[in-house]
Amino acid sequence: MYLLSGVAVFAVCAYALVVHAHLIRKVIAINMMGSGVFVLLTAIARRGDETDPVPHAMVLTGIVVAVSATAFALAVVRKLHEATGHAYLPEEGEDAPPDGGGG
Amino acid sequence: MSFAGLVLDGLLALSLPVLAWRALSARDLYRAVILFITFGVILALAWARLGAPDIALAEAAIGAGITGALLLNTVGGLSRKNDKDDERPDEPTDRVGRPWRTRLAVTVPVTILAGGLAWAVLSFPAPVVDMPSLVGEAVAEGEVSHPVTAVLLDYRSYDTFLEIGVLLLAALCVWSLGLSAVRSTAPEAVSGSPVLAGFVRLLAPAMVVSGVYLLWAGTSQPGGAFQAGAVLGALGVVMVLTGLLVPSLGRGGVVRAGLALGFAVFLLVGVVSMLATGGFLAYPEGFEYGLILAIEFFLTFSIALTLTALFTTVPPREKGGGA
Amino acid sequence: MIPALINAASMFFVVAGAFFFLAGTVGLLRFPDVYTRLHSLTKADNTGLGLMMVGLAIQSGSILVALKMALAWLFVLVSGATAAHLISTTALKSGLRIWRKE
Amino acid sequence: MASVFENTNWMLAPILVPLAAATVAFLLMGIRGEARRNAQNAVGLAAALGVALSALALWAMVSGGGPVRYELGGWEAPLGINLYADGLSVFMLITTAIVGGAGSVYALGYFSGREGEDARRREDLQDETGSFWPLWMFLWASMNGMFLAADAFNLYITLEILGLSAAALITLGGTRMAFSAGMRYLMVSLLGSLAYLLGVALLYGSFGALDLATLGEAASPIPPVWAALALISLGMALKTGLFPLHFWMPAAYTSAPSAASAILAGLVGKASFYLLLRVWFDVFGGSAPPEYAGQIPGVLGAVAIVWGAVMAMRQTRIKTLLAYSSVSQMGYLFLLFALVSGAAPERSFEAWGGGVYLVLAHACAKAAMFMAAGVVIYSVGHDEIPRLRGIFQKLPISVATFAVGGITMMGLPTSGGFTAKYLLFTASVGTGQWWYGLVVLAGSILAALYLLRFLNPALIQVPTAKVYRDAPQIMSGTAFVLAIFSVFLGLMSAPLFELLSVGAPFPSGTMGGS
Repeated sequence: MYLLSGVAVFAVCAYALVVHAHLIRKVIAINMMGSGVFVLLTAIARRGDETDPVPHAMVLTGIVVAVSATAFALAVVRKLHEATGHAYLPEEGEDAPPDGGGG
Repeated sequence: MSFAGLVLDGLLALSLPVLAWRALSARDLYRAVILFITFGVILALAWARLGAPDIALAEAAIGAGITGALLLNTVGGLSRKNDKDDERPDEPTDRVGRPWRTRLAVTVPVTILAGGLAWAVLSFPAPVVDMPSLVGEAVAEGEVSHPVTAVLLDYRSYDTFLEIGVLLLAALCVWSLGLSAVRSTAPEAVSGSPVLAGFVRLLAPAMVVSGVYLLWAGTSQPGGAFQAGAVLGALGVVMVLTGLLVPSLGRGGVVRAGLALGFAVFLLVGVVSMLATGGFLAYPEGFEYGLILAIEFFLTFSIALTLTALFTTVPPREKGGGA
Repeated sequence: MIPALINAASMFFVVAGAFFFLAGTVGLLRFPDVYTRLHSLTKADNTGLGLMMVGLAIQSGSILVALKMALAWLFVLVSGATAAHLISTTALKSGLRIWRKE
Repeated sequence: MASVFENTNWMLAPILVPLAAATVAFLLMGIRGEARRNAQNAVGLAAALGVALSALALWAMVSGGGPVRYELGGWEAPLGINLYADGLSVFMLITTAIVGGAGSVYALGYFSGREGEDARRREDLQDETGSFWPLWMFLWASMNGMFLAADAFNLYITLEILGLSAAALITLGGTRMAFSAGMRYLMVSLLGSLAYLLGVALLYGSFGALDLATLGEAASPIPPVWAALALISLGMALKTGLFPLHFWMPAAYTSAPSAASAILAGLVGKASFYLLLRVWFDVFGGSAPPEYAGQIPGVLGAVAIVWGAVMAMRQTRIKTLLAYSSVSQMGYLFLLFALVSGAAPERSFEAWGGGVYLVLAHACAKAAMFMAAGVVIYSVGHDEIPRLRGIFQKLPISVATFAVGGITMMGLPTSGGFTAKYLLFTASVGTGQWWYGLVVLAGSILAALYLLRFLNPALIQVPTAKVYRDAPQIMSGTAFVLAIFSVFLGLMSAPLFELLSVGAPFPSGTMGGS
């Protein structure tokens, strides 16, 4: 059940990541995509008779990595906003395929 | 019990993707962030249900708490500049509504992705390696009885070592963008409120106590350096928000050293153990428990400090980026 | 006899708590402005939480657990009060009108 | 002496030395001015030396006794994390040691010159130059950590360190374009790592292990393994910049400070490519990818070769020209996936070895060319080709670096590019896929055309470009030496292929020493 939930979160956020232009939404989407993977890992840890601590350790590590990346991403968003007055990336015509992040 | 449990699990599992969708399609950025935080809290519940209290603690403090605060702070920072023109913070409305062809071009691959993944996770074979019993045997012989802590700081300590490197790197990355005075974007009513200040004065000692408890208990039950660091880091963020803590997070050597301390101690223990036993991070016999606790102590300190620093260090607003 | 009594008492408190939660939630959804919603959220829900905790504390049969729960409840009370104060102050300062019956 | 090199603790040196240097350089950021720069420079150079030394030690160890495994913390896999070094790992370490070493020396001149330039920007530049060394050291450690990792989750952490530090190096450029390019790269990189992590989760769900060797033994063609391979490939193709996922590349390489551009274009994309090689051939070599799967990266690579080259021809700035040239050259690397899945196993080592050799050759040549472009920007203030007519008169060494590096891009004899492309060509003919051979040839001709777009105006007699200040000699010198090195790489292939054959996924046959 949680296996599928994790997959669904990942897919929903992958869609949103591509469709939304605003960088804060992209940052939120990436964060929740990560959470989807973490849910999947925790659900995997639960399969046997005993709970497997290794995925738990992986998820803890992943959460710390995610907050680090988020902090930097948000700092760049502010820097970009300060320099350009908006918080989304310029579309570069053919250089930005619409499904650039389809997975 | 089991039926009620099943219903609860089903609701939680269902609400996660729904909340994710709601958060990402919310019209307003503030609403999106609030829904993101809600998502984090529900996630913490799901983890508690999945028998992962360590992760639930970390998620509540870091995933929902500090990440949420970072997001709110940024949204606040962006909207404050624009409040002359628009109430909503800088939303490129013209680009949110994409043409249906683009949406379709994204929907099709994502649907294939979701279908393929669902098929994949439903056809997991029986694992070849019985990891739980491998860990169980090692834990039975070792001095640290909580398996997650044993994995993090012993069997897979190299991962944790690099991960602390990531935290240090994040602080470095944010600082490389240039610095400004510490400033909270919280509304006046929050930063100047005597009621809140009183509350935080009440809260602070309790959080410090629970942080230290989490650290100390981590070797035998859920908890450990990450949870303790997260709780203390969250306290730091709250104290900065209320103006009780105004760290001079400039280029001060002390703060800098504090950020690097956890990583440096970890590195040092690794190298010393390499010289003593011939293996990197192979703790000498009998020193296992002591070394792990020592590493955890310094990690807690650096994690808490880094999380606070990530929150308080804001790129300068006045001068241009040098474009 | 006594276990049955304990069960009944704890059941009573939990159900009563649930009733307050329900009332609080209905209030949150139905009341017309921020101030009244805060009122239902903080007062009713905190009462509900307290009642539930009493019910569970009886069930747990351990003084230590009961004390921890009491402590948790106190923290929720204090933080709820602080948050309500902050939200209402901010709302007032930003010019949100107080709802009056027309 | 030999006994010193037999100590397997050498395996940690390429990771720990830059990490320690990063920590020290981070602490040194607290000092201001000249003292800080000198101290950081010393730390950076010492680390470069340490990495080079340990790469040599590992070369000796691996070619003497075969692949080496190291149990971190004394815990056996699959419970613990292992490091693993074979010929390919050491080859990649040597690549970072050469290009990274040159990049470090170049950075000495680049930043010392820039700090003196403009009093107004001094404060900003202090942050920029102060952050460069620790960021670059983290980046270096993460690449070396990847080349030595034998654990799927450990690879994820190194990928994240790589992505964060590379993105921060791009934003060091400090311009509007640098922020958006850095942001785009950060997003791409996070998405790529998440796809990879999801793949790892699927593998863990299937087999209960993270150790690559254990996974390789257990792997069988079942749905989760296919999904994992697809996700990992997608994530890494995104980070390597395979067509059509290269959209982040031109802006990223163009807007970073030139010292960082050289490192990014020379090395960073290759790290994710390395991971792809490992996963395809070492982990799933026996089981998962069906024959035709290799055609997907192969065809995309072939399209990238042509499309990148055509785009390069349309650029008017040196750095964007070089960036699109990278899109084209990275395409060559992906050809090997199509060529080794062919039915002729004796060709597989040729194709694989050719692709891997191009990693080194391209890293040296492209880094040298970005360094030369950095000298031009430093001296002239811009890199717009139409306004650089006759620049050879003023900056002969840098234009020569360009021409010499171009020899590798075109794949002319004695260059490393020649060896690599020759092997790819013979492999495509040998496996009966002659159309790939045609693309290899076409790519070389197109490379000549886009390089002439800059060299032609640069070499005319009447100079119009004005040089307003001289770049430090060390910058142009380093670039030139590196370019020359890439031209003679073709002559040094024997020992390197012997190294590559250690623990290679394919029998080397007669290639081992040819």
